[in-house]
Amino acid sequence: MNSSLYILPEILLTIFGILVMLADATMPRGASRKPLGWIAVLGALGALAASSWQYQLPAGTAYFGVVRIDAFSIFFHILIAGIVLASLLTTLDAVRPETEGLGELFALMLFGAVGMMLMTSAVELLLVFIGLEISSISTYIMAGFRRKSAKSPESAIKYFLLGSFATAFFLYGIALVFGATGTTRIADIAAALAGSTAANVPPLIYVGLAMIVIGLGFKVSAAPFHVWTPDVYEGAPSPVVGLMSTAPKAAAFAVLLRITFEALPSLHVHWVPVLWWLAVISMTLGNLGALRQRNVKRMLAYSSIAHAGYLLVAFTALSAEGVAAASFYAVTYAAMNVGVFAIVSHAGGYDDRLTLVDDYRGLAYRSPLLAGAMAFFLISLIGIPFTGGFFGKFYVFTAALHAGMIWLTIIGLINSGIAAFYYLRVALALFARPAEAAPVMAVERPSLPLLLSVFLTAAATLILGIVPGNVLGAARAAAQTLTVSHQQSAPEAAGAATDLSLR
Amino acid sequence: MTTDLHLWLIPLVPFAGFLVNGLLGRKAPKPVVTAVALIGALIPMLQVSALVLKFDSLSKPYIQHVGTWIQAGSFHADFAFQLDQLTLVMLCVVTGVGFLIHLYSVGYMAEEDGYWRFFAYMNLFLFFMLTLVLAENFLLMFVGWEGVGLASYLLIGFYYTRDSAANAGKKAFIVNRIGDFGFLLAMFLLIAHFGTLSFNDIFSQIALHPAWQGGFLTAVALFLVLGATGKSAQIPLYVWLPDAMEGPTPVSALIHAATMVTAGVYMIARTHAIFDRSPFALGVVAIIGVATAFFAATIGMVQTDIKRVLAYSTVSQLGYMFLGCGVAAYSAGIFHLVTHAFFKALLFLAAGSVIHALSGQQDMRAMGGLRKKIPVTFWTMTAAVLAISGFPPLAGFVSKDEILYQAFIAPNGGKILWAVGLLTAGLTSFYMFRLWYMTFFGESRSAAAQEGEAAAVHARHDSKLVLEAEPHTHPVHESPWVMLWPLIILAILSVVGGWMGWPAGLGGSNWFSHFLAPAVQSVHLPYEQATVALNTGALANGIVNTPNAAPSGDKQIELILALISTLVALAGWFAAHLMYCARPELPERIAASLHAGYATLKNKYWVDEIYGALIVAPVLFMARWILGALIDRGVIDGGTLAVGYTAQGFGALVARIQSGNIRSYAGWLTLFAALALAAMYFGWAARFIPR
Amino acid sequence: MNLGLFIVFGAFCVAGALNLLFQRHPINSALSLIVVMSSLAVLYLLLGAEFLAAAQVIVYSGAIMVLFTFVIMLLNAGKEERTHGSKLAYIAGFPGAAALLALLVFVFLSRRGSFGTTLLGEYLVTTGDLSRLLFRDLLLPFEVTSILILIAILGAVALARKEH
Amino acid sequence: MVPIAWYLVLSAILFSIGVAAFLIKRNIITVFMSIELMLNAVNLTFVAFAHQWHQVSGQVFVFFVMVVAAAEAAVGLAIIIAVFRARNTLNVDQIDLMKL
Amino acid sequence: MLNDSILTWITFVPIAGAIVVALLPRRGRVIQWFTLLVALLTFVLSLHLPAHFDYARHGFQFEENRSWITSPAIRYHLGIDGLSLWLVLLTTFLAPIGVLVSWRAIENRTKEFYFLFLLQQTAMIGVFVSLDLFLYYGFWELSLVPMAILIAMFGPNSGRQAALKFFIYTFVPSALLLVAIIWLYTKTGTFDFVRLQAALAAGSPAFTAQALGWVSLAFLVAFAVKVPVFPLHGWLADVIQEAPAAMAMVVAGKLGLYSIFRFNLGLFPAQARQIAPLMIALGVIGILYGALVALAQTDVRRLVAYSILGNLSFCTLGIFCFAVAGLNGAVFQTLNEGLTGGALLVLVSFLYERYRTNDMSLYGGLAGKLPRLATLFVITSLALIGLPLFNGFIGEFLVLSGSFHGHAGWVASAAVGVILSASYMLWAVQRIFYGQPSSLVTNRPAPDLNAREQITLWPMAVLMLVMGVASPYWIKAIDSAVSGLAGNPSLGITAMQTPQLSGAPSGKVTQ
Repeated sequence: MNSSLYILPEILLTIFGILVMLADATMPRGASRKPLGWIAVLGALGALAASSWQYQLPAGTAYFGVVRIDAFSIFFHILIAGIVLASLLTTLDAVRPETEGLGELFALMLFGAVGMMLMTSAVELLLVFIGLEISSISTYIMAGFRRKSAKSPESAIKYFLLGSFATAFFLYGIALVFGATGTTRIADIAAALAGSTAANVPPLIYVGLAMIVIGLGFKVSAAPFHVWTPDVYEGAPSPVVGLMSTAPKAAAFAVLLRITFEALPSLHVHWVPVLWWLAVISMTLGNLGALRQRNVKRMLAYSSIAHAGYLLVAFTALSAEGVAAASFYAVTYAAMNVGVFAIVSHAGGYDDRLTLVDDYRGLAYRSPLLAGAMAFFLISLIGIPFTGGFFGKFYVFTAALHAGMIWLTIIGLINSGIAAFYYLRVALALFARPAEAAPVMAVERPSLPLLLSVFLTAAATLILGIVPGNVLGAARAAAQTLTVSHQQSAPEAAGAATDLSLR
Repeated sequence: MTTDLHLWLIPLVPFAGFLVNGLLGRKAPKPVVTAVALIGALIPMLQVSALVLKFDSLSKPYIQHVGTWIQAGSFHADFAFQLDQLTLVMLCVVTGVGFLIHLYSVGYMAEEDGYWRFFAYMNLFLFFMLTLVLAENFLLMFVGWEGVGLASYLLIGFYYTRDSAANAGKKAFIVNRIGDFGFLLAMFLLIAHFGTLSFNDIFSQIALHPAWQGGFLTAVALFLVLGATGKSAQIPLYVWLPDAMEGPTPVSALIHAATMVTAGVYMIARTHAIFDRSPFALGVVAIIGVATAFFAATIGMVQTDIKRVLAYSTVSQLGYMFLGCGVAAYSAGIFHLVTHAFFKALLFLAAGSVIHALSGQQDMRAMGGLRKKIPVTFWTMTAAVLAISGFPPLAGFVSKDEILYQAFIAPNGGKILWAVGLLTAGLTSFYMFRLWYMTFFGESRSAAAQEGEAAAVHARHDSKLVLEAEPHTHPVHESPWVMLWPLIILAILSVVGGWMGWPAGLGGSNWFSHFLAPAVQSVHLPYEQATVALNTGALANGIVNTPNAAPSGDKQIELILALISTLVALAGWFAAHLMYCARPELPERIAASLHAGYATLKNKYWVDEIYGALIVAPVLFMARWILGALIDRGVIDGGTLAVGYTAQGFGALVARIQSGNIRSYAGWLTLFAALALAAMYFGWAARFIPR
Repeated sequence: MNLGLFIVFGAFCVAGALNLLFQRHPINSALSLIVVMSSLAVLYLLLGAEFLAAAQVIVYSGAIMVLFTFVIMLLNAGKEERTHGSKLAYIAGFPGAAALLALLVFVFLSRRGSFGTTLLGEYLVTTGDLSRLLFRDLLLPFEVTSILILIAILGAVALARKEH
Repeated sequence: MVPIAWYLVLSAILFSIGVAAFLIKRNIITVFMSIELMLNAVNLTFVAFAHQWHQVSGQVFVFFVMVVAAAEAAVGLAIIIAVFRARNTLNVDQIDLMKL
Repeated sequence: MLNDSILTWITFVPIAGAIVVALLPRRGRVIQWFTLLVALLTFVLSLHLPAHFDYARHGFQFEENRSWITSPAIRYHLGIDGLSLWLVLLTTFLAPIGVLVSWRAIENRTKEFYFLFLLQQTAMIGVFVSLDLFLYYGFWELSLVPMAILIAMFGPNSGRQAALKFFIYTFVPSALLLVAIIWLYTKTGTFDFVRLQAALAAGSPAFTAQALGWVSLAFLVAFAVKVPVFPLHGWLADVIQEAPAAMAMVVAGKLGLYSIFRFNLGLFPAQARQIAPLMIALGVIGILYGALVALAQTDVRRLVAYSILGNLSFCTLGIFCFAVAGLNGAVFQTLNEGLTGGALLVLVSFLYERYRTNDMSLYGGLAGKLPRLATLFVITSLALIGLPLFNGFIGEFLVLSGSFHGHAGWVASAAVGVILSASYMLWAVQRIFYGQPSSLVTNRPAPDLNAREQITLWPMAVLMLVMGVASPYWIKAIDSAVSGLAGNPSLGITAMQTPQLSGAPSGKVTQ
């Protein structure tokens, strides 16, 4: 009984997912699937509430030490539930209500969320793996959901093949870590390495960690493991992209945080530089790649690579502040990216027909509200102050600078300067006069779910930018749980943080 | 000194006139505009008259602080006015001549569309000119200095629809700005050394330090000279003045003859304390003056536009004033300034009357025989011509002779200066009588105009009115009395004006010089020593002279010099008579035989063209092509673009990774997986991190 | 015996894998993969994982590979055309794969002493041991796999369904 | 007396062949098979380590991997069918509508 | 007590207005009137500042200091001193004028325009009043956004490109500024200007000369782009050309110059001194370059842009010569530029509204057609070229005279700009207003300035004159800030040279 409370949000999501499936089966073909969406929304809300409620629970593990509920996992639970909620709303607006299989899509989103949540709270790599697979497989399916177009299945197959390829690496990594330590539990791994110094660390662990980083790097689309991202995002249905560019990534980052900070902090001398390079390459490749994109979705795909890079910067700080910054960044990125994809979904029409930058010309003249919101999200993505995007970046780089990562900070912020170019191109296109020859983007009146979704994400983005105090506090608490346990397991590593050769 | 003179009111009244006419004049009826303008000129004149009456009772200089203008750190500049002899003389000239010309303009400009505008500008000019002469510090003087330039700009460009007028106005302003640049630098130097710009503070500092000779004072003086050459149309910045004749004739009379252009002379006299310490600068002033005088006179000999002749004559006469100042005979310079104001204003006004009579004709070749038709104009003009040519006992004779005499007795090349000045006097006489003959004698060459064949164009030929209407002409006629009275008054002044400075050498007392002496005499008189010290040097060491106190033994010299110059003036007259009255075919023959020389003079030594080629064209070329095109468009815009394209190029490279092929992606992933593995295992990554 | 079996079935594995690589018809590749999987089952036996060996044969060789073959047949996949869509696969991929192999082999062999050796029957995992772990300690993951399977079914249905 | 390292090497070899097969094979189904090969290689590692550490959890892991592989296979093959329907080809080199 | 919250009011009334604007109906001129009201209200509120300003005090006044985010330690700290006082006033003064000038120029998308306009207002005021670097940076960056969007929205030809250029130009260096700000925070644990100033003055092992050099450079470059300082002005002409007049008026100058003043001089005096020779050179080059390139322009807006570059370079020169009068002059000149450059842009915009072109070669002879506009144009031109009794003269004179000592050569070169500025400005006046009416002018009848336009311009014109005559009223506040700075020994500010009564003058005595 007590244990099941530790997975209460997951249970709720599963129940609602099954409800959606059952209800779907009872509905006649061609009927509007909207009620299913609202059921799913209820489920997401329930999960959100349940996750928030979990703060009441004493931090600890359940199910024989397989899941751990602490400030860290709850933080990500809430985030994932929120993303799913907003994405569901977006989907309700952007997909034709009578679309076949819409009910399955809603159910998949809920089930996928279960996997992601489990990833964040799992302290057993097996459960991490299963959660990862749940989240991955559900997103593979979602990517291929719009079967009428040629792009969507291609997107799905690319995602699927490359994703499985990366999963194999991740799994190999777990196997090697298991080989090195004889366990797949985070705490036990940390304990196994606790006594070891650089000299007697089993070398397998490095290879294992590298494999894990490769696998998770793929999932978070960190360059150079990002190659799938643009193609998949371009082809996948927009509402789904909003979800899969944020929630699974957040979960994967949470896993990476757990593994690096909780399981393997003692190896920081090896993994910090690797992540340093991943961060730099991600930021640079992502932003440069986005520069020439004419398709907004593809551009946002490159941008998500860059944002993964910014988030990785926080890792290199190797401090509680860094973890808090990474967590916070995940929230801000989610808020603005889900928001922007909500509008992309709506503006693109049911079939994502209009996704070129030029299609967005003059959106402000047809739908000022949407254009304004989109501009706001883009501005946040650029990192203009008083938006979440800025504060996230600011916090990340503050953490990095605290750790003495001056070059990383400079590279990162110059990158954010480059990034301004392509975001702004879209933002300004919104306000430019529409080209006369261009097909006019017939924007439907935004529906209630879209308004809700945009409102939620925009409000979140704004709040994160202006009064981030609460979220910051939660992020810091989350970071505390990771690093405190890390200090318990590897006290000398924490002490070593000051004499890193990187300084 | 207890009395409050309200000096600040003197400039402020015309300013009020400017405001009223400028803001409301467009809609106001013409008599109201006239009244406002005339009151704006009259009240200052009355105030000055009152000052004249009170003057002896004042302790001098009388200084009045009205308020702080600029206060920054320890530096401050005030709205402060001062009154001394020099100021008083200038005030009289400015308000007196100014009022007369205002009066004249009422008739002259009666037909004009921009009547209100004209008078607003005229009042504005008076405001700035009075500020200039009343200022107690350099900065306030600079206000007037720039302000009169502004008024000049506006009035030259009065017929703004005419490109030549607009160009002339612009040219005047810009050339003046070059001079102002010098003035500014002089002020910067003064601030750097004295921390103040107050005349009295600076001059008393200088007085306290007899050891200060040359050095930075020379620099200050030379920069001031640069300013003065701009405002007073001296070499090398005289080029704007002839073009300034595009303005209405009263403007030429007031601004470009009587008052504004003399501001440079006034400024040198005002700052003589600085010049006195810099023989070199004085030398420069003298040389510039005499060179300009000669140079402009030669050009004046061959001009055919009546106003241009007068313009070059003005430049030439200003050269005399510079010469006077340059030999430290400041009072002589100022004296010539005063007399010149009378007769040159008269010349211009009379010329205006002629032009008026001929419905706008300015070309002397189309004049002639006007003696009978416009007698008042003729006789007043005759007085002026005689005065400027230097016939005793007219005003011009007295003042010019004073300068020539002072030059003659100056050491170190003073004789050369005198000789050139004398030659110039002859030339002056020649071209003035040439003008006289061509305008008033001989056959009337303007017959065509009278027959209405449109050869002559009305003075306002380009003004807006005429644009729509046919150019209208009317018979030659005398001007209305409102124009003639100022002529008559000025003619009288031209005749008798010189008597107040009748030289001692000719039996006078040189009252003017003595009156002015307190204002322009050096506080310390290091002249003797300086002269001795400087005698060793050549021209570079300057030509200095004790200003006012001519050695009594030189009375004979003065007399002889006066005779010589009178003879020279007569010679000039004779030559003019010969060429333009007796044998009218002679000028063409001479021109033909001296072809090159004639062309040079006719084209004003091509100075405008040379400036155009050496300064204007290169500056424009640099602005347009080197800076505008090459640097701004090329390097700066191009650099921005290049950075942009480079980034985009990298972007294209990054996108090249995205071939769309799954196997390629897998290949990419594999390669980097291997690299990441190796990096992690061997800890390579750390090595490539910049720190 | 142990060594012999390892060498024989190890060789089978590698040969099967290589055959998968070199065969151009998907069916042949699928059959090669079955060889690999079955040989692996034997190796599992050698490593004392009896239950896994059985599961390997049943789940992998049986279920999964049957599915593969089924799809190959369904889609009537013919011989591969050796198209040249990707240079990067050769330029980057093969060196990468080789490096990966070299590195892994290097690590494994350089530390081979620390891994110990196997003796046939030295370590046997009974189904009981397995189920104790599976149904107690790893109860939650086990339950969660049901969601995974649910998703798989959902997805397969959603994706493979005919359009209307 | 087989050193565990040999098992590990064998699994590494299989894994690499799987990677290579992924790179070489043109037919999507075969590419997918190469992934299965890689997973099998990892499984061997797990089992080998389970033997080394005498830890059952390694074997359990393999069990889960099999389940996951089965689920993946179902989904993957469904996706392949969807792709085939949309594009009428199974050649990965021709699945490149989206690029750059 | 209003003194304790006035800055918050002034800063946030516009943004509150913006929110209301977003909700107003697009009917008639409701939005314009409302925005005008908000702008006037802000202006009236801001008048409180000079009225209650304590001129005798150095340091900040009207301070508000509350915790905003505890960790990182970010505070909501507002305050002004003599430096920012008039800049705030200038901003609030130009706001109603910006509304009036846009009255007819912006006919469609008014809601968007005025929303962003008010947002921009808050951002700019925020920059001047923020004393917490984080807060400051927020407003600083925020000010880019409405500007860029409005340029893109209303740029007549290539607004989007201009907006992008502007944004990227300013944003990239600002990113480095952020690095520097965060670096300072990591070393001191505070973003608070006052505490940072104290910490930097006190020194610490972390503040090596090299580190501080780079940090101050990051500050400087970010600001210099925004000013802009030659050669970082690449965006200026394009932006001025494309931006709506109300935006072009405020795009250059004050934000960047204020920041240089506040931060480079306030936080890094020694470093500012080090880089001064370069900046002086750039300032002088900028003066001459701006004037010369302006001379070559045929587009009147571009001409104004380069003239702004030239005029702003005076400020750069004045700041980096470190003399009290020069610093005073630099601040004063910043105000001038905002006022005069703004008025010029308003005039050009009125011209554009009538004739739909900025090409001077198409104009001609307008003086007769539009005498009132011509008059105001000439007045503004005269103020711009620094005619005495206008504000421009005071600024230029103080800068040049104050800087003269020790930099005679540079100042003399800069003074050449006085000649050039007259050249291009008068030439522009001539090309537009003088001569025969061009075919464009004759074929397109256009009314002279109407009442609204006159209300827009006359206050500016009068203020130009008043500031030129009664400058001490403004300078006394500026001077208090400058002398506060002068108290900082490492800045080594020279007071105006005092008379050398005892010794010989520095010039050599002949003989």
